[in-house]
Amino acid sequence: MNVDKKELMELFSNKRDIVLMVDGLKVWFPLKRGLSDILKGRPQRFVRAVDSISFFVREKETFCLAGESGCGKTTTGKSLLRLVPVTDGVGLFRARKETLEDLKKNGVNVDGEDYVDIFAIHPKKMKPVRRDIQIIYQDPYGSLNPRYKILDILKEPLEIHKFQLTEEEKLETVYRALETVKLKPPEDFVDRHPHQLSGGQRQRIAIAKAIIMNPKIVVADEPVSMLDVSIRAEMLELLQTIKRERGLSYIFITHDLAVSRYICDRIAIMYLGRIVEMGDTRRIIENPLHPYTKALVAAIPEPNPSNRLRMRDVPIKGEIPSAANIPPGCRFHPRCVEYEKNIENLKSKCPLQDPPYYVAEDGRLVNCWLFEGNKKIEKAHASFIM
Amino acid sequence: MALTAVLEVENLSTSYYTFRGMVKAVEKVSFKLEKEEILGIAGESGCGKSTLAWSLMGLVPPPGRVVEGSVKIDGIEVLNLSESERRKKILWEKISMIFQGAINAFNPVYTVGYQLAEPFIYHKNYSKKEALEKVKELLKMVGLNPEIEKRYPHELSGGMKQRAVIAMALALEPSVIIADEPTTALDVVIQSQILNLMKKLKQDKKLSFIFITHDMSVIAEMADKVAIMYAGRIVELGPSEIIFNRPYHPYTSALIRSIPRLRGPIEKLQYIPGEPPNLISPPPGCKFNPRCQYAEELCKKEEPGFVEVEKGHFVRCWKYDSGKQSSGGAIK
Amino acid sequence: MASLGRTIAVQVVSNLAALIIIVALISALLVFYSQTILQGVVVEMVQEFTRNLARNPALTPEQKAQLINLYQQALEVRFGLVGNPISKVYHMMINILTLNLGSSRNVYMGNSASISSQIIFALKNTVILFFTATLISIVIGLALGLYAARKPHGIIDSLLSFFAVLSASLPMWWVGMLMLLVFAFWNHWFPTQSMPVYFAIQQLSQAYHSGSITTLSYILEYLRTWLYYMALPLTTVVLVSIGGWAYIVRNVVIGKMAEDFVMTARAKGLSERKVLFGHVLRAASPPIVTTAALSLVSSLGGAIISETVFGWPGMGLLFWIAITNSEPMLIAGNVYVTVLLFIITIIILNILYVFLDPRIKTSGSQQVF
Amino acid sequence: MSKRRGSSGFRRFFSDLRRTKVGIVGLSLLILFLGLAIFFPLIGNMNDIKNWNNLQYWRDNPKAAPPCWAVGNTFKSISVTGGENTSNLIERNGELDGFKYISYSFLYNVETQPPIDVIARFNISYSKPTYVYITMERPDGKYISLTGNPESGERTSVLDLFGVDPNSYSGDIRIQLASYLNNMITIRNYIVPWLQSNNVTLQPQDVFRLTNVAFSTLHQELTPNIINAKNVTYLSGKYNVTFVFYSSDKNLSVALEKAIALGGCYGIVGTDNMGRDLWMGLMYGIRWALIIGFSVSIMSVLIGGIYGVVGGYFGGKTDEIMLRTAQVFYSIPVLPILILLAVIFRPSIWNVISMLIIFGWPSTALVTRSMALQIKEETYVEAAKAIGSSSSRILFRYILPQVLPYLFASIALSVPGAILTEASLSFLGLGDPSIVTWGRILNEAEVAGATINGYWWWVLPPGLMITIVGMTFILIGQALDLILNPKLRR
Repeated sequence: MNVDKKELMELFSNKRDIVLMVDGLKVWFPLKRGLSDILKGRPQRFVRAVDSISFFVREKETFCLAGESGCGKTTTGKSLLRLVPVTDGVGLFRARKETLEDLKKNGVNVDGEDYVDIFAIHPKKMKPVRRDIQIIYQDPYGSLNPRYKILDILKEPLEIHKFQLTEEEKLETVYRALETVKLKPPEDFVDRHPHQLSGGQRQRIAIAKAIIMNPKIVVADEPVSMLDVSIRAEMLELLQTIKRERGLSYIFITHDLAVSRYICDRIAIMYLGRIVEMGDTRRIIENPLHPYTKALVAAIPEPNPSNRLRMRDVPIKGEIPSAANIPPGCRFHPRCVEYEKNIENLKSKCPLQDPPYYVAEDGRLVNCWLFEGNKKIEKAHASFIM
Repeated sequence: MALTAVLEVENLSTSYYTFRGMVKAVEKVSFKLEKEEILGIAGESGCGKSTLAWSLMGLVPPPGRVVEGSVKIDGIEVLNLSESERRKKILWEKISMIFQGAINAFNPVYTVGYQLAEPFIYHKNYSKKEALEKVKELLKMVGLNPEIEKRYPHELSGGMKQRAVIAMALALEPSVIIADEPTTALDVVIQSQILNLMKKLKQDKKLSFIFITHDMSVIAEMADKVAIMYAGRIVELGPSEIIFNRPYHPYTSALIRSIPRLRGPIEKLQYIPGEPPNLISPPPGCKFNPRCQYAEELCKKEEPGFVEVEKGHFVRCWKYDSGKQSSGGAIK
Repeated sequence: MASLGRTIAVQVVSNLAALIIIVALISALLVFYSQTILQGVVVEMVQEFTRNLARNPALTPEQKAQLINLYQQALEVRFGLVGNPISKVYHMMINILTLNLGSSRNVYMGNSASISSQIIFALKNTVILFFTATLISIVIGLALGLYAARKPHGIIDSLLSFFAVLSASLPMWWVGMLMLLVFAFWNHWFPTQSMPVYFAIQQLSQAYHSGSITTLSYILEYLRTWLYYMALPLTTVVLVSIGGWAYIVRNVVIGKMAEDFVMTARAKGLSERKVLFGHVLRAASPPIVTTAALSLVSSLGGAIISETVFGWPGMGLLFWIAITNSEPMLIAGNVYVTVLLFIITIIILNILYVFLDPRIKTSGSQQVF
Repeated sequence: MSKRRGSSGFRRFFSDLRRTKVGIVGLSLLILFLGLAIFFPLIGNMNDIKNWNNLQYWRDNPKAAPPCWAVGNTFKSISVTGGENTSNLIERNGELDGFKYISYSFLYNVETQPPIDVIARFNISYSKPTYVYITMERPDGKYISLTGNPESGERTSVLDLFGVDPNSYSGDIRIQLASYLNNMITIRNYIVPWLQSNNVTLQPQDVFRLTNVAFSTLHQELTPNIINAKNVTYLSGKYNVTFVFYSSDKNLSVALEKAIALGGCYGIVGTDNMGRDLWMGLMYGIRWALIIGFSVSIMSVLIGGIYGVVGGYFGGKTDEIMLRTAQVFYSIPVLPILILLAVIFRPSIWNVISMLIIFGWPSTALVTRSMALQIKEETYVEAAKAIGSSSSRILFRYILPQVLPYLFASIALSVPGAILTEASLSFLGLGDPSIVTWGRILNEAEVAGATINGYWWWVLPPGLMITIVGMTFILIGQALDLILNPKLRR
């Protein structure tokens, strides 16, 4: 256990309101090497989908991961459930007591008395933890098994985790879950197949399935982006009521900053596998500091017809590079308008060194050399908890 | 100045004859498109906006068929032309289409250059060399490096493919260009660049667009006039200022108020209860009545007329159809 | 591009490995075969040898016994029955792979006993018959399939699907028997056996060389003879393979018709013909070419039974003759050549596939396998 | 609850199948064939099949005779058994100058064509020398004695005719008149004198020509040069062939087992050159065709299916190895190797079936592998992993149910191939000789040169049955393909 981890665990154990703290998470996918690469002895190249990020989630909090496609937000969400191989990183998670007991039973050394490092658990032994972390997918049509009836979809988690319930109790739990997601009367839906439901109804089933084992954290991967605008608001409201009633936390993944402004407490803007700005959602969107966030906010169209008469000025250049060859130094510098403006005093930093995390006035974190004067966070450490 | 209409659509209806029953995808749609104007057509999934686009070109994919109505482009009635006449004189010369970048609008086995050159070769019978020159110009015009004409579609990024599709649509400088969800599959930064490009091209080349999308913010970004579609019908049509600031139709106002905003106060988002309409057995009367908070007996029985409540602003709702009921003014 | 080279290399290696494994299988089978069957043949020949030896009074019994013994050993060596099985399999594999097949006991086809020349002779005939028949059925099938695909579920389409279903379950050799019955027996238009085509050709060339007929009539006569002997087998093969082939083309084309770029092409004002032949057919060409090449090459194996029924001197008949006359090396050579051609075609196809479908050139993932 | 899910799946499945036109045709044909296969003992008779190889059993049938419906004016077989009171049989017995005699007169009516043979089987027992006298009475009243006529003092012993011990014997005896008459001695002794007595001019070489037409000549109109007359006209009317057995043994007993006037045609589909009733062979062939077809296709599809799904799902090394082995199998020319194996091991039908399975599974494995690769990428599979389901649960509850409908279709589609290949092997004479299959019937037809002799009824039906059964399964397979989601199969 390296030094950092011990420090982290002390910090985590006395911050009782934090349910999950991730530090230095890396997810690198090895690239298939051509014959000639092996012969020339070139080093193994990686797609650095998630390139060392750290964040924490409090209880009952909706933490948002935002960014354009390919920025690594979904991979981050999925790595918590070990659906993708984690290359490096610590993930301290305050699981339920029964989960920790089950983990001890099948030979997992539980780090703290009420938490465990989920990235240290062998994927095969992850099963108990899966009760406490659930996921909702973006595509209502692809996330439910087409061959199952709704009853079987909702009963499956109970069967897999061998809840000691009689058939009636299971049916009762399924009915209660359906009522929570406002699919009333439950009897109408239980015997139907997914293809007999509308997009909105299917997404409610997905939510019901996620909360049926009342988890502590739900990773919501773009839950509303494939729904029509008119029913999207209803779904967001449903997610918020469930959070209040069940006291769970959301990791809300989206590319639509307007949605995150409406529903998320804290937000992390991601670019090419790295968090560039993290802090209070409203303050960041209303007054973005990092050049990329500025460009992102400027680019989003507003439902106000006067925009049609003028060009939308978006302070960014070129196109997003592939995650297989990430630019040196600050990964955003080739597209950064601020770097271009004062290239003189930045040319020794931006293209050469990766910027550290600075703390801005309102406590948010910015990963950009422009804020060199501010307080710096030494290690990519989660100790910067505000 | 009297704007000449490049496109007049009167009472257009298109239905799909599936083995499960007749689906009325587009029902009695009428609108005009002026020169150098962008008409935004917005509506949720299944409201018939794509079918409308294909019906304008007379190319409804089977089992669909245009049932009635007239489509005039530059005064020429398109629908009753013979197949070959429409192909030679109208398609791509008078009216062309910008496809959604995500779907493979390009044939994967041909180079991008060849597919852009096809309109010149078939319509203007240019030689391959002449067509290639024109293609290079087109690519420069949309901000692409002319060299990519040698490349294959799968080698282009989403943004580049979208620009190439725009270039293809502008090849013969048609009077009307239909853009069907052009930026839906793109990231927000690339989307803004593509929208800026379309605005610039509209001014430079004096183009008239029909811009189809489900995203109301993008409509606000582009459209001079907006038509809101629901269950195959235009429920409200008017200048975008009116539609966005004082919508008359209950569906339009609910739609506007369900869009989360990036700036300004965070109000509680309104949503529309119920499920989208089933087009095979639609409810009688106004199709929105099951989900409308102002629905009355009349709405459940008869379909309201398409009434011009003020200059260039039409609404299909009993609250404004003076024939039967008299309370005017926008819904707050 | 690098990964493309790697994929093709992997394919070539795996196909060659498949070839070697098959040759090993054949050799093992044939060695076992010679142990059991050929042993019997040797015993017969030795008995026959002893019988006509007994009639010759001049030899003493010891000399006779010695001669018989020598004769038996010579035979065993000749049939490769000597030595332990493993090394025999190994030697046979080497001989097959290097195509030094030696010669067969007597001449079955062509004019020399060397197995390679007989195989070449048979291959020539199979190519003449099956290659042309398959080509014809591909061309007709392509036209039929395309025509049916234009109007899915139309009359032509359902007729074609029915005919495809019918011909997919028709035993080719049975159709051959029917053809012989109708055209050879009842109205004698065609010969019942095609083997004598070579004698007719020989007489023809003698007549030509002796100057008794002009070159033009020689050529006409030459073609007429070939057609006369080949008509029945040719029509049988074409009849049986048209349906299946048209069905494959129809399915691939209908699949491509549903793609989005077809609507784009139509929107651009291209005529239905240009859309079909220009865009759809070109996009459908990779799978069609692959299936065409594979069926062409597998036809090189000749249809063993159909050729036997018609007596057409092709690879199939040669294989059957080799089986009935217990000629292990002839069997091995025949099967080996068929498999070799099949695998070479697969390798060529993998390379060809790259040029047909540009997406492979960059991603290098697609495999004909 | 979950049990019902399985069965409702199947019920929905077959209701879909009925909906498609193709499915209805295929399904009804399948039911017909299954019925014929299972209830064969009712419609055919089993001992025909048991004695298929025992040629004695068939000796009373006409050889290589076409079916009666197809041949217009041929003689229709008539047969009588002893004791049957029919106008075609007259039994007499009694004593005449010291000899006990028992006679059977067999009458048959001829319209345009005479019978090709008259066969009679008796059960006789005696302990003293016994003699036989055969005469034929023609409609024009003429008598021909075909053996020694006792009135003129010649006696033909049962030994000469039946080759049995003349002094005492008890058992069956059988005679075929045509083969008895068509030899030189009988012709010289009885036919030639009779012809000459009816002033028919006979040159020496005519006698030779008589050797294979003697029996039918007896039925011809008597004109001087009937031997080499161009068109033969037969005397129509009632013919009476009488068999008289006389012996000094008082308790001589002769019982007529059967007398047959053999027609030129037989049954529904005719007979082969051994006289076997092809209709029985065809009907029984259905049973073996279905057994072979089903066992090969079900086994090879299941093995291939599971192998492909497991390879596709787990990927990595297992998938790689699986792909290579499937490739090797796929590039083996199946027929030559099968023939080689059949020649070496002379297999029973069950070995042939297992060989077909060994060569059958790779094609299914390749398709199910690509399907598994596709399904594996679906979101709901990842969602299943997310809630902690094990690989086996994902395989059997998520992937297999999706692949299952395709497996049904490919079972149906691979049946014809299996039937065809087995038929081809038996056609080459390498099939299992102990069973009756269509391939074997066709093999015997080819060996007997049926095509060159024009025995269409022997060649056409078996091939037609292979085709129709094959077509049935392909129709069902196509129907299944129609109702499955085709996108998964690409």
